[in-house]
Amino acid sequence: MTTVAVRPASMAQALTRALRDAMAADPDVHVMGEDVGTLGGVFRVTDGLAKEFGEDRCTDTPLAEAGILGTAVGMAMYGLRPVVEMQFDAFAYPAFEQLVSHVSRMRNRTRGRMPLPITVRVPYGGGIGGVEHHSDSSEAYYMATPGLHVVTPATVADAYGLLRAAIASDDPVVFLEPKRLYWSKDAWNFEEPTPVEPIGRAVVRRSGRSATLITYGPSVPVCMEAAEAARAEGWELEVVDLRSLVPFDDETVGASVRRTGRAVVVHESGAFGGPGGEIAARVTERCFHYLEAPVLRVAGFDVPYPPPMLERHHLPGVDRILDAVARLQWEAES
Amino acid sequence: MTTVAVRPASMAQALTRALRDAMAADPDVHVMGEDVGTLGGVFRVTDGLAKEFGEDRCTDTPLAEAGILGTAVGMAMYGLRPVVEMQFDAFAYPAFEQLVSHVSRMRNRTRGRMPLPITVRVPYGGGIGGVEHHSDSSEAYYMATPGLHVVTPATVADAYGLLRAAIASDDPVVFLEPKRLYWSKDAWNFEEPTPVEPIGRAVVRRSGRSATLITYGPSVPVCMEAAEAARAEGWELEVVDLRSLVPFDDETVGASVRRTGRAVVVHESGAFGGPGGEIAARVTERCFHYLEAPVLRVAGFDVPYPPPMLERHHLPGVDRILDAVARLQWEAES
Amino acid sequence: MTVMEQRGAYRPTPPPAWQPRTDPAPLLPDAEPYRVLGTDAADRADPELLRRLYAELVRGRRYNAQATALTKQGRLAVYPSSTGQEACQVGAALVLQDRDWLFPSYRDTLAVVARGVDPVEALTLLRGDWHTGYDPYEHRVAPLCTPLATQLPHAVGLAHAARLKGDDVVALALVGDGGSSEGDFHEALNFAAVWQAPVVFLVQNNGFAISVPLAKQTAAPSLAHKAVGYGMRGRLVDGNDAAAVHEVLTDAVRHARAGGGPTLVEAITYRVDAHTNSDDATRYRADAEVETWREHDPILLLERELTERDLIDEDGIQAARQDAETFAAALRERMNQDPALDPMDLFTHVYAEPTPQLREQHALLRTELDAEAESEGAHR
Amino acid sequence: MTVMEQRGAYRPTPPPAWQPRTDPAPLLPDAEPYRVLGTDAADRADPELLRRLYAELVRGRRYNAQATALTKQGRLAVYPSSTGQEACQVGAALVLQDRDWLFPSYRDTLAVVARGVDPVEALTLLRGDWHTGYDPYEHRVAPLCTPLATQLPHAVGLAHAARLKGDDVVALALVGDGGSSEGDFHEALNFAAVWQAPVVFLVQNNGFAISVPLAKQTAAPSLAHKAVGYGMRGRLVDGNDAAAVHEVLTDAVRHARAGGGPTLVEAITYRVDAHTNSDDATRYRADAEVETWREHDPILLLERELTERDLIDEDGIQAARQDAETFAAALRERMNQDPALDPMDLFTHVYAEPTPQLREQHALLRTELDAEAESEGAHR
Ligand SMILES: Cc1ncc(C[n+]2csc(CCOP(=O)(O)OP(=O)(O)O)c2C)c(N)n1
Ligand SMILES: Cc1ncc(C[n+]2csc(CCOP(=O)(O)OP(=O)(O)O)c2C)c(N)n1
Ligand SMILES: [Mg+2]
Ligand SMILES: [Mg+2]
Repeated sequence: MTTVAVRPASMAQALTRALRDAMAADPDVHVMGEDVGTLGGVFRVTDGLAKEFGEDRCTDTPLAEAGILGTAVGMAMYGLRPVVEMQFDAFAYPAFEQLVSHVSRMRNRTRGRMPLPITVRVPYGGGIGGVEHHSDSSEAYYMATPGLHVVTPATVADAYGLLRAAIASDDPVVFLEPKRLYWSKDAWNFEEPTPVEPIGRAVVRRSGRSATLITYGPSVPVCMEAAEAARAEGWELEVVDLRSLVPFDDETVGASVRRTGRAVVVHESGAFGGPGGEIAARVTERCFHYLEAPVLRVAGFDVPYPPPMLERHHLPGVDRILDAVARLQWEAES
Repeated sequence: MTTVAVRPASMAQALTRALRDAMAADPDVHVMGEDVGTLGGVFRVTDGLAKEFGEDRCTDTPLAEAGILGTAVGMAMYGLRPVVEMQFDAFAYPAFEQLVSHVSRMRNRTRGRMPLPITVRVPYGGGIGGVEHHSDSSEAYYMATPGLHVVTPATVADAYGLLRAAIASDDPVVFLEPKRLYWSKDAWNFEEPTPVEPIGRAVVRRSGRSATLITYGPSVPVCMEAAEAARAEGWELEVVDLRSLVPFDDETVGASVRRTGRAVVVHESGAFGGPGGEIAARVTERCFHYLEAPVLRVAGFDVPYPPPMLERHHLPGVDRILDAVARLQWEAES
Repeated sequence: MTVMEQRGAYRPTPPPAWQPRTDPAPLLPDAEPYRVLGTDAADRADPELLRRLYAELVRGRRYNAQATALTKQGRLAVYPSSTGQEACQVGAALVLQDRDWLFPSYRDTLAVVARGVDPVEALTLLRGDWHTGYDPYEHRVAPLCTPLATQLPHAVGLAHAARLKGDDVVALALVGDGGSSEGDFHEALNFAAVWQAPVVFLVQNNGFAISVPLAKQTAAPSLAHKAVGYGMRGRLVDGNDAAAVHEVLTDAVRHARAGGGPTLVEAITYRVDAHTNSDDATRYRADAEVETWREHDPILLLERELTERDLIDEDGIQAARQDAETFAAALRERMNQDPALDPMDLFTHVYAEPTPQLREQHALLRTELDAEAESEGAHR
Repeated sequence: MTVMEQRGAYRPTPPPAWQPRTDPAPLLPDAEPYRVLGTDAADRADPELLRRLYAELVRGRRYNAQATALTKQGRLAVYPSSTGQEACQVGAALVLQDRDWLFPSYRDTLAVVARGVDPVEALTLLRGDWHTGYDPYEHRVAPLCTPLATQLPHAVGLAHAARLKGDDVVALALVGDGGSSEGDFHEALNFAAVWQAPVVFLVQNNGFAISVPLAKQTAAPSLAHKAVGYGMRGRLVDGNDAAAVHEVLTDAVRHARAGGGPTLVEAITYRVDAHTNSDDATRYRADAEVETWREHDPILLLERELTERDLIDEDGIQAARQDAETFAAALRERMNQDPALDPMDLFTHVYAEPTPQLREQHALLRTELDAEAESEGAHR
């Protein structure tokens, strides 16, 4: 029987593989959270790990998120590299104090003596028909917290590469997993998975000279679709996938916007106080004289995440993106 | 003996008076928190209330912030109007889940049937030599949470008017009290205190035509000082005090920036993912063709709040503001 | 008497004449879960009550089955069944007066329905419709609460507020064994005891939090033993014995109403179904375990008691079943079409008054929907 | 045995043959706080230990006085004194081995110093200097923890990690009576018991959380009674009896090290001073209450025992006092000038590698400082 190394893999599978490879490579890597053991997690991302590495390395904890992250802090103090799973975005909130007051600050507090190499995996965002509290985009909270890295993959390869990098990082990383991409598949080499990606580099997913769509995570495929649709309108849209919200890759984003002169930031999170404000502001600070139009934002509405039956009206879709592109003051062009 | 109605009052005194007047006017107003009773709060803002209204109306709770806000939710469900004190900014984090998952959403969740008229008072910001966890600027977290109003006074009169408005609001209000302004005094009429201010209106604190400083809370006096100092450089700076971060007064801010053509946002909170990004982005969206330069931000650094001995280097001061004003591309002028 | 009251009595002279503390014994649960059915206590039970409970259990079981069936037909997005836990669900609803309040978790729609809420309204959330389909003030039922244990401080606050207002109201809050590990559980119980709030906490210990068995959740002799650490009474009850659940909860509610403060009741029961219809329980437990519990089924236990005592006959049993079928048929019928939601309602209830920012977004969506309608019209 | 283990034994046949649970009695604290001084137990005490404890208490008291004095001289920004609680502070430090870990709260600098950390380093935070002045790994002392009770899960995690690595390490965590109300207290104790982590929780019940007396904090018979709800041992000790504290903690540490799991120890003590130097305790308590506790002072109790048993003479007492004076003088001397902090260090330790964004801000501050220096130079 021959093994076909390159075959379709889902993002969930790539994440599982990343955890497994990290655990195999380093005995200090421990996975912990609610239902991560026997069940393999509600999204099955930790499937098989407890069996392969034992329950002490992949542990079903009591149901208490502050306790999970708080004990992970103690484990990291002793030299382990905990990988914590928060079951859903909104269920990470009970751990907020531990995250903000300890995880993000311990290195600084101890003048570099006590780094906390903790990875906090948070399945986030909507589009899966989840009931309330199961579809929040909480990245704005993490971005506003100095001391954290905030990373989110949009492709199967990045899911692997970035998760390996997060676990390898000596600093805490909030690793945001776009729920609705868990089952999206790409061709992927199982024999030699993607190398570990350095955290902090954005990537141009599609080139174009009319305008730049700046996006990340679950909105990347939507932007790719929008860029495709835009060709019919005569626009060649460039799509930048940020991959890392902290640190932010000003270089890649700035270079793109300087080339195109126009930009739209796209994300699911609410617009007000969301990531787009930061992104638009810093792009404008750096590229003001290149801009033909203000950087616009296409985002979720500033409302509590809506029920499944209405989420399609809330989530930024191709039409809303194209409408925004159309508002980029093309008159000035002629 | 004659009473001099107008005399110097501190912001703390105006807040106390607002609580007292609100409690006297409405028996459903209840004050609760750590040390708010016998001690009168660590900042003495609740001083005398337990004595005047009894411990059932001004209650020392057990030491548990999620419990405080969570029980306040239940009290509001039953028709009370709880005013919760969080002792310091960072000590509100344990209540984050209750705030985000319940306080901000209950009205929406129940289709308007169960509003939660809760005021969460949070002493915030630095400049008082507080040790770690006692000087956080946490407004970015609240701004990114739909369903909350976020309000912060910068003057004694506003402290009274806005707190009365917050308590009168049928929606939850996060009321951010700038710690270092607690003891700042203005002449104030104790007999007839300022009327209740509607939430959501910014105010121009100083007029000028060169550029606009957009600011709020503890940074307002700093901006006023900077505006004064700027005259020596030939700049007439306009100072807009936002007072309410949510809702945001686009009208007042936009009108000012369209007049001046230049703007700097000033706040203590870290820049990255902070309020300034949102403000700069929305001002740019609305005033792009009026802008001679990108909207700049002067903010705290993106670091955990520094120790007392270094805070002056962190906090935006007059010089840093004037440096930013100087970068507003005045060459274009000539 | 509490530590603090005794502190005065703690004479700090060497050796301090420490006054013996109040005996914690009355706060501790019995060594065995309290039972009525099949014991002498059943003699004292009111036959009318037993028959009422029986009818409710049968209907509740049928409701669970129907709701699960609705997920298969795509009429419900998800359903966390309480099959096997009907005695707890029904008991919680029945012991309350009209003016009292029920605080359900996401699994407790049966309790909500048993309290009188229209099942279609109770299931609104689980259809993918707006979160709360009922008016909480109509039947005094708080919204179904998804973030675990966060409803417990709400119940305490409400009960406390009612007492402050001089109202004779008790709040009963439901939580799972898993939920008892959350910090909010601790804070709520502590506030309740300090305030002597008229609230009853019912932990449905069904052995699992999704896949996590109780042994990984707690090492306590029982969850009811937590009560003593707050200075409240802890009670342990067979959660599949409807008469016992009813009696213990009735007592706890009476105690609370009389100003005696809160009680923590742990009901030992079992989650016969998977966590929700979309969970696969075979991944974490053996069928055999489920089977042993089928013999300790709440309906079976009560039916046996009623039959042995000649309090019900075959006709009575059939009548209960028939009533349940009628109930289920009506539910099926009424759930037969998807609700029509207005997208513009996204903005209606975020605030009492929409902010200017939301009005802008409202206008944007209006334009989008109009354009959509137009292009649909054009394509027709 | 835990609930879960018994669940198998719970025969769900009617009536279920519920197996009697493990007796919770061994987990419950005694009715009275354990005492050694002035009781027969003192006969068994090691005289050397008692003398050592005495010297440490005397030095600890002097340390508290010196640190408070330093606030008046502006050398410390704030100091939360542990005067009156020295027996707890010293006991916690002395029962640990070198390889063990101490998790202090913000009030526990004396315990940190007694463990061997340089007092100037221990007080770094309270000077307004960087938060942690010592290397946590040097003496295995976690940073002083300000957000209440948040250090408890850290201690559990560390103890658990050590056990996973096969290391024979115990963690001892300090918390206040007020801190016991926080959710993190609950979650930490629960994790500890479920994991059987080698950790000891010492609650210093000093009667107050700032102004809030214990009666408003809890209605429990004692805080130690909380232990049974987690399935761990609860112990109650006279926190002003240094020998008793030492014995109870030694036993708890031994128990943990032997794999017996965690213990919750409640030490009854009193906060003789105000909350911190800047608090005004007269606003919330009467002097008379403080006075009754002065007679139950930890130094007094131990000195009396030592004297009555002829284990110390006047010279010995003077020697202890002299040692304390020398210690205080050295501290005063070394704290006699403000530390010089480099503002550029704001950016040094936020991440292992500064982000590009921080490098920009670094450059901005550099420019500002240069300009400042220049204009200062110009003005000179
Ligand atoms: C704060 C929080 N964390 C995690 C979840 C996800 N979750 C939903 S149900 C559940 C298990 C609940 O177990 P238990 O409390 O025993 O109730 P049961 O499902 O058995 O009725 C989990 C972990 C949640 N809803 N809230
Ligand atoms: C989470 C949190 N909330 C509030 C505070 C503010 N605060 C500092 S000390 C204190 C009282 C602590 O009382 P206790 O735990 O009994 O310790 P003690 O001061 O008596 O040693 C409070 C409320 C804090 N540090 N952390
Ligand atoms: Mg359960
Ligand atoms: Mg205390």
